[in-house]
Amino acid sequence: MTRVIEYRDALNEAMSEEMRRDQRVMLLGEEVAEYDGAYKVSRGMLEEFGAQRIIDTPISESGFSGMAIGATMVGLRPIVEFMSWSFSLVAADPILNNAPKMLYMSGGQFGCPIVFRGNDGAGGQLGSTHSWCVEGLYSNVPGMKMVIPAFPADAKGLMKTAIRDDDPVFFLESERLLSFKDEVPEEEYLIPFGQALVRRPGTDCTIVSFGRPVHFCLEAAEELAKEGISCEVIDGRTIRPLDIDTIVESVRKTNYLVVVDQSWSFGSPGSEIAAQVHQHCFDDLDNAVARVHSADVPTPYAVELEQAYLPNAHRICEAVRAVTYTA
Amino acid sequence: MTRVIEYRDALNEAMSEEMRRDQRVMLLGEEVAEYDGAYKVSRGMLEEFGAQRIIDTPISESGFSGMAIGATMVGLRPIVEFMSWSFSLVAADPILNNAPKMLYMSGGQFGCPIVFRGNDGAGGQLGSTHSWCVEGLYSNVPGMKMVIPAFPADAKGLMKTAIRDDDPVFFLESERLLSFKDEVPEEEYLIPFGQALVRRPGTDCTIVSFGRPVHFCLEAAEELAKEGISCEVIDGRTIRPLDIDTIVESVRKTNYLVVVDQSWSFGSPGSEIAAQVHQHCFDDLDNAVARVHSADVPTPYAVELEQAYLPNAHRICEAVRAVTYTA
Amino acid sequence: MSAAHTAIGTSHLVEAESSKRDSAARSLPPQTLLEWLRMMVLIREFEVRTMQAYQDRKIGGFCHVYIGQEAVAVGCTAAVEHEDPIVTAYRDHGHALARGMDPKYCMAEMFGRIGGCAKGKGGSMHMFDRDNNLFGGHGIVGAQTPLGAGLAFGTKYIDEVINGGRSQRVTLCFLGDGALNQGALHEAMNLAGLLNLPVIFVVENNGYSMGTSIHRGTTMADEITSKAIGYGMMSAQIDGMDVMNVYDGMKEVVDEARATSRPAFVDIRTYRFKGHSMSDPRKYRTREEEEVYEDDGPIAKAREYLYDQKLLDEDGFKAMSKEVRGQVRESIKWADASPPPDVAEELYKDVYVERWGPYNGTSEPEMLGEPGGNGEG
Amino acid sequence: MSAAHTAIGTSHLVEAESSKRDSAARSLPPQTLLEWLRMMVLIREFEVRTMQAYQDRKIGGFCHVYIGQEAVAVGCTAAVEHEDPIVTAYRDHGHALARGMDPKYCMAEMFGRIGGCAKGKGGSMHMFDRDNNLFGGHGIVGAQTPLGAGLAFGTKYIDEVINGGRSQRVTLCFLGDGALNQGALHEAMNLAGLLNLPVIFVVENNGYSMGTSIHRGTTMADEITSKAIGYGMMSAQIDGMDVMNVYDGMKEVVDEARATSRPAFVDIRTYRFKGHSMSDPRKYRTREEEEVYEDDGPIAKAREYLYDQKLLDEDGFKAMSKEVRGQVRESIKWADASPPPDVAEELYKDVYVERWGPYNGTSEPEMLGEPGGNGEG
Ligand SMILES: Cc1ncc(C[n+]2csc(CCOP(=O)(O)OP(=O)(O)O)c2C)c(N)n1
Ligand SMILES: Cc1ncc(C[n+]2csc(CCOP(=O)(O)OP(=O)(O)O)c2C)c(N)n1
Ligand SMILES: [Mg+2]
Ligand SMILES: [Mg+2]
Repeated sequence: MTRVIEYRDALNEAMSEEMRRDQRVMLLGEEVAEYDGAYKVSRGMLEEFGAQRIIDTPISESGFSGMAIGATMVGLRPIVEFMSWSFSLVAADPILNNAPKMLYMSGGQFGCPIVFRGNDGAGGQLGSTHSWCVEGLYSNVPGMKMVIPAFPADAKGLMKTAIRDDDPVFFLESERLLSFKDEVPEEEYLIPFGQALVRRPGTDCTIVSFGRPVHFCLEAAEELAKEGISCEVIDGRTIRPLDIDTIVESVRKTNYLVVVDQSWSFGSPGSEIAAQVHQHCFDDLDNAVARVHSADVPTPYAVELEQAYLPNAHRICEAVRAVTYTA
Repeated sequence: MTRVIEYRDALNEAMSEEMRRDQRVMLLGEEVAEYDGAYKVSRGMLEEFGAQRIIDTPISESGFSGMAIGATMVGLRPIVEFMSWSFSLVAADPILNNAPKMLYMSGGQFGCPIVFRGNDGAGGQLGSTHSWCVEGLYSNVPGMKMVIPAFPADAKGLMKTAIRDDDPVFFLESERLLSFKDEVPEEEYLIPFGQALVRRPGTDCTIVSFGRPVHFCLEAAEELAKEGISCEVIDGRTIRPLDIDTIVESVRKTNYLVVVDQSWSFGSPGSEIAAQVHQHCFDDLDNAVARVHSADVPTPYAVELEQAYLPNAHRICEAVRAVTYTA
Repeated sequence: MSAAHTAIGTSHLVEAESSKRDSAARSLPPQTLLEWLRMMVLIREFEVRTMQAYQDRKIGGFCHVYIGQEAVAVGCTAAVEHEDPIVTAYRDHGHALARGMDPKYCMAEMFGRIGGCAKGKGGSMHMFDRDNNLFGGHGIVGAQTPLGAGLAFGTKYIDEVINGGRSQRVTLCFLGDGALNQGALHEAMNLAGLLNLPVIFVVENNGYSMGTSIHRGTTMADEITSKAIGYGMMSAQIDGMDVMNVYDGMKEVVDEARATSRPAFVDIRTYRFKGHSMSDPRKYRTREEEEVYEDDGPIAKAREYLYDQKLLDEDGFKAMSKEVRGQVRESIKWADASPPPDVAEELYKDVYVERWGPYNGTSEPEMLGEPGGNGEG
Repeated sequence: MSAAHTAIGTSHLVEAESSKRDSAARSLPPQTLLEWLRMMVLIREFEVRTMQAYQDRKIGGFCHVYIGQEAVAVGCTAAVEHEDPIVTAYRDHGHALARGMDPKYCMAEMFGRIGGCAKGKGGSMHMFDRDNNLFGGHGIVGAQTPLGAGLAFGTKYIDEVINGGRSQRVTLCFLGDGALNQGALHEAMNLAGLLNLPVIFVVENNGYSMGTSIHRGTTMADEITSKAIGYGMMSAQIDGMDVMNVYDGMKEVVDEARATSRPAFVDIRTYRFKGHSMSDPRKYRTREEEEVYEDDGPIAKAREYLYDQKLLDEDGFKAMSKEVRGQVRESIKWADASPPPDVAEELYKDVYVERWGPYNGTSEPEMLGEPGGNGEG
């Protein structure tokens, strides 16, 4: 049975189900309890699980991230909400230097089953400091897994997997998708990490993306279909592990690839996919991989600048036309 | 006139010359004054410039980085030493969210002429938390420049440019190179950013690298020359701006490229160069770009593991042979 | 639920009483007090219109208004010189106006227009004004506190090392009570104490960080000046609902900081009358609590004093209000008329001081005259 | 240059005097005191051999020995139960041994051998021992302090929420005096205060962070317990050169923290006799200062007491020392014999709990029994 619910409620459902199943799971972060979450993702959870398991924290990202990591070492499985991943920079040390390395440094003694989650990427005109795509920054680091769901059903299934996963998971949501409604199964289900999904089959060009821009890709594919260009749109769903196989398989068929990645271009998931696909599909590609990113500048506030800054359907269409020599 | 001096002394000379020239320049960081720097890079500078310009700080990277950024806003031009870039993660917010964005956020009112410098990359068996290659992490961010010299003469000339530059510069040194001796001109000179250098000309395969691994590349080229493979070794010198032109020009000639980058592979400068070169040299490449990185695991302590983890001449040779189909 | 500050009923009143006896503010020319009132009215009116503009979708992003806290920015700004640097958090419109920014630049910034103080690139949270020594508007909680230490470091260095004199300027670094719990503040306070930096950490203690009352987020909530003890820093607590009181309290601290070149920590008790940002239903506090504060708001208080002293009458206040309304209306008109930044021109500009190209890496010393020279240019 | 702690001559002695009157340590079985001495001798001998091994290049990387501070780890560890978690910084060999790690695992770790406590992957700075509830060795200054709060959070949560009882365990979180200036500590202290976490922040105040004396790096250096005031946290200052004194002081604090489930902050005055790490010429302090401390070292002090009380004589001490030397020699032999980690086997292992593949994302509850269950497995 599915029903249509919001992305935020899919997240809520996943967390609540897992918290019912496993007492070791708890949620902490700024405003997650009494305020129901700054974006209402944890609505009602304080009521159901009480103040010992849904915990409001002060504005101390480094402190409470580190605290949650410490708690994993005696057996808990915390979910840490960053109101925005943009605020995780003050916690870069615990989340990058502690969580993903604890298992290795301790020679396998201490894993770190923790989920860090929150809004990633540009919201609406949030300006330079509040619009980070941390996948561009953090995906370089081994030892953690990175999830970036574009649809409510994935948000639920991937969140449940993240909570049960024994490794640290960076779960990247999007403020702009929280109110997005779509079908979500009522029952319990887990979506494995490292499995991309073909959202729209096509024959002429592959487009791969993650998170919110997947929707722009689908828009673009719709638009391009009218011009007779059939695009295969792949939703990567997880960045670490990266399901390069699904992408490669598609490129072997279409011979063209456009990567759409909302982070800055330099040393990003987008560059990684381009590099890997060239490696795997050297003889299959009929043109170099094209990439659509945010502009390589700090995020501007003014709406006109921000629109030009972000990836969008228009820019994706242009990239597809150019890469397939149909421009 | 040149003479042979250590990399650390080349840095010292550059900073000292600039401090003599411009009173707005000062140096701060842990142990930089009375201790002469944890790695003796600032030896003698306290004596020459006094305690108001060579400033020992507490272990407060976030605090003193932010403080130095604030000081730029009234006109100073600080040099901030991180004893190791590995310790800059606790300062990620000021160095990534403030310094590189101040000019943009303020609509051009406040630039941020600051140099952050220190040891980057693995030292000798420093383990998981002390061996960061922050170029893998930070090079994603626009608004700053990133410099990574491999030779003492470059260390001097690029440091002087960095100090005079009006933008924030991340200057990545290597603990393993500090005692490396080489010819360094005595006189003043500036080396422009964004100009890679062909360190060894060759015809069969291009190898590009940055910082310490450039030396491994030269070793490998020497080795490969004996096998009749002539490698062109390019020292990138700056990562932002990236001199892609020099790399492309070389690849157009050799038709093969190996990128050697000591950071982790995923979303790294290495992936970026691979992606860009495929873009620019789609018809010139006779094989996909090959990449040599540190292993995608936290840095191990044991010497055997660390050796296998890091890029080295042996692994570079293998990559060149494989990419040129001579393996 | 009780009022945000349990101590407000007592210690605040005591403060206010005592300050009545020997108030520096009272001995200022009446014109100055009238200007303060006018500035508070301006900020209030500006923010009311900001809220409307936000509802009308002329303003986007996060937007935090200053209503209720007017006396803090106005009193603090009055207590320092124009050359003294100011830096603050994202709730920054009040500081910008009090510091002398023309409301039209502030409004145009929020409208995302080229006429904004940052050409529309910064937005509501990032008001910068070089001419008025306002060093931003910073969005990451606590991030401005090391910057504040750095501004003080910089002015002191210029005065002492470059100009060879003694330290002359004092920096005001504003922060919310929520920022008390960011490590950056503590590092900044220790640095300021060690290096004798003339910076005043001014906590605009409105009792809440978003929906979290200070008691739920901060230890020693009733006595946050205790946080200064560990840094050997002087501190004060000031009633922030009375602009004259703010001025008096701050003047003392500023004078001391300037004379000694030492930092200070000030707990200014205030209240935000509206939500945290535009989308806050304020379920975390009672309407009664809000009324306690609003009835005794900073504007009413200053006005009553001026009435009492016969320095202003109702007609005068009406005229003042009308004039202010006109000014704010004009600023909106001006902002409306200002074009959006041109994408081709502005998107890639201001990323680097010089655009990349074959880059020769020389910077012309511009702010302090010739390098090595002595004068601040 | 004066001794590192200006106050040591006075307040430390006072402490020590008073503790002589009603010392918990004195009422312990003689065997316990002898074990403490033996452990201190073991740590000392272990570290002396560590330094040699470093000179011989058997140990690489950064290596920080504990010589001079032995009474701190031994006294503190004795004051808690084995189930009470301990976490510390990179100067961690003493804690590992005091916590019960066999010296051979500790030595093999530094030798980078598979027999090391972390299979040679961690090194000197990262001693972990799950069986002995030692949660690392952490290299980033201050990073272990939020972890310490988290360990306390975790044990409290397990005891209260999962097991439905009351909080039973107390966490010891050690830090150097240099870590006082990392923001993370302050965030952790505030969190611990707010959430009533039973964690004790134990400052091993040896007066220096690398070459920086505490007076040059930390405000209120003579009275760092003042840093706890702002968090409403109980605090104590303890002479760390006397193991019985450390035990007595810590026992009180630990009992209180356990009973109240509240955090505490302890300033233990100690001294590192050697350099910061292996390559430190110690120019920043005088040999006289070093002698002041060394003459009155923790081992000499404990030994004299036991001599005085006729619980030990010179022969006994010689025998003890000899036995310890043998044990350390054995540990070196063992470490030498342990093979290096196999590259093919170990380089890519322990990055993820399960290696990637088509990953099904289920984790078997292993530490606390069935999920949702009540028992700690
Ligand atoms: C590091 C960081 N974490 C979280 C946020 C989100 N945030 C913005 S304002 C705010 C509350 C701040 O409260 P306070 O400091 O008291 O200032 P006030 O809003 O009361 O003026 C929070 C949590 C942020 N901007 N930065
Ligand atoms: C964040 C960070 N900055 C710098 C360092 C380098 N460093 C290692 S130990 C140390 C001194 C620490 O002194 P203290 O905390 O007093 O401990 P002690 O060595 O005296 O035991 C420094 C600066 C580090 N490891 N982490
Ligand atoms: Mg507040
Ligand atoms: Mg110390």
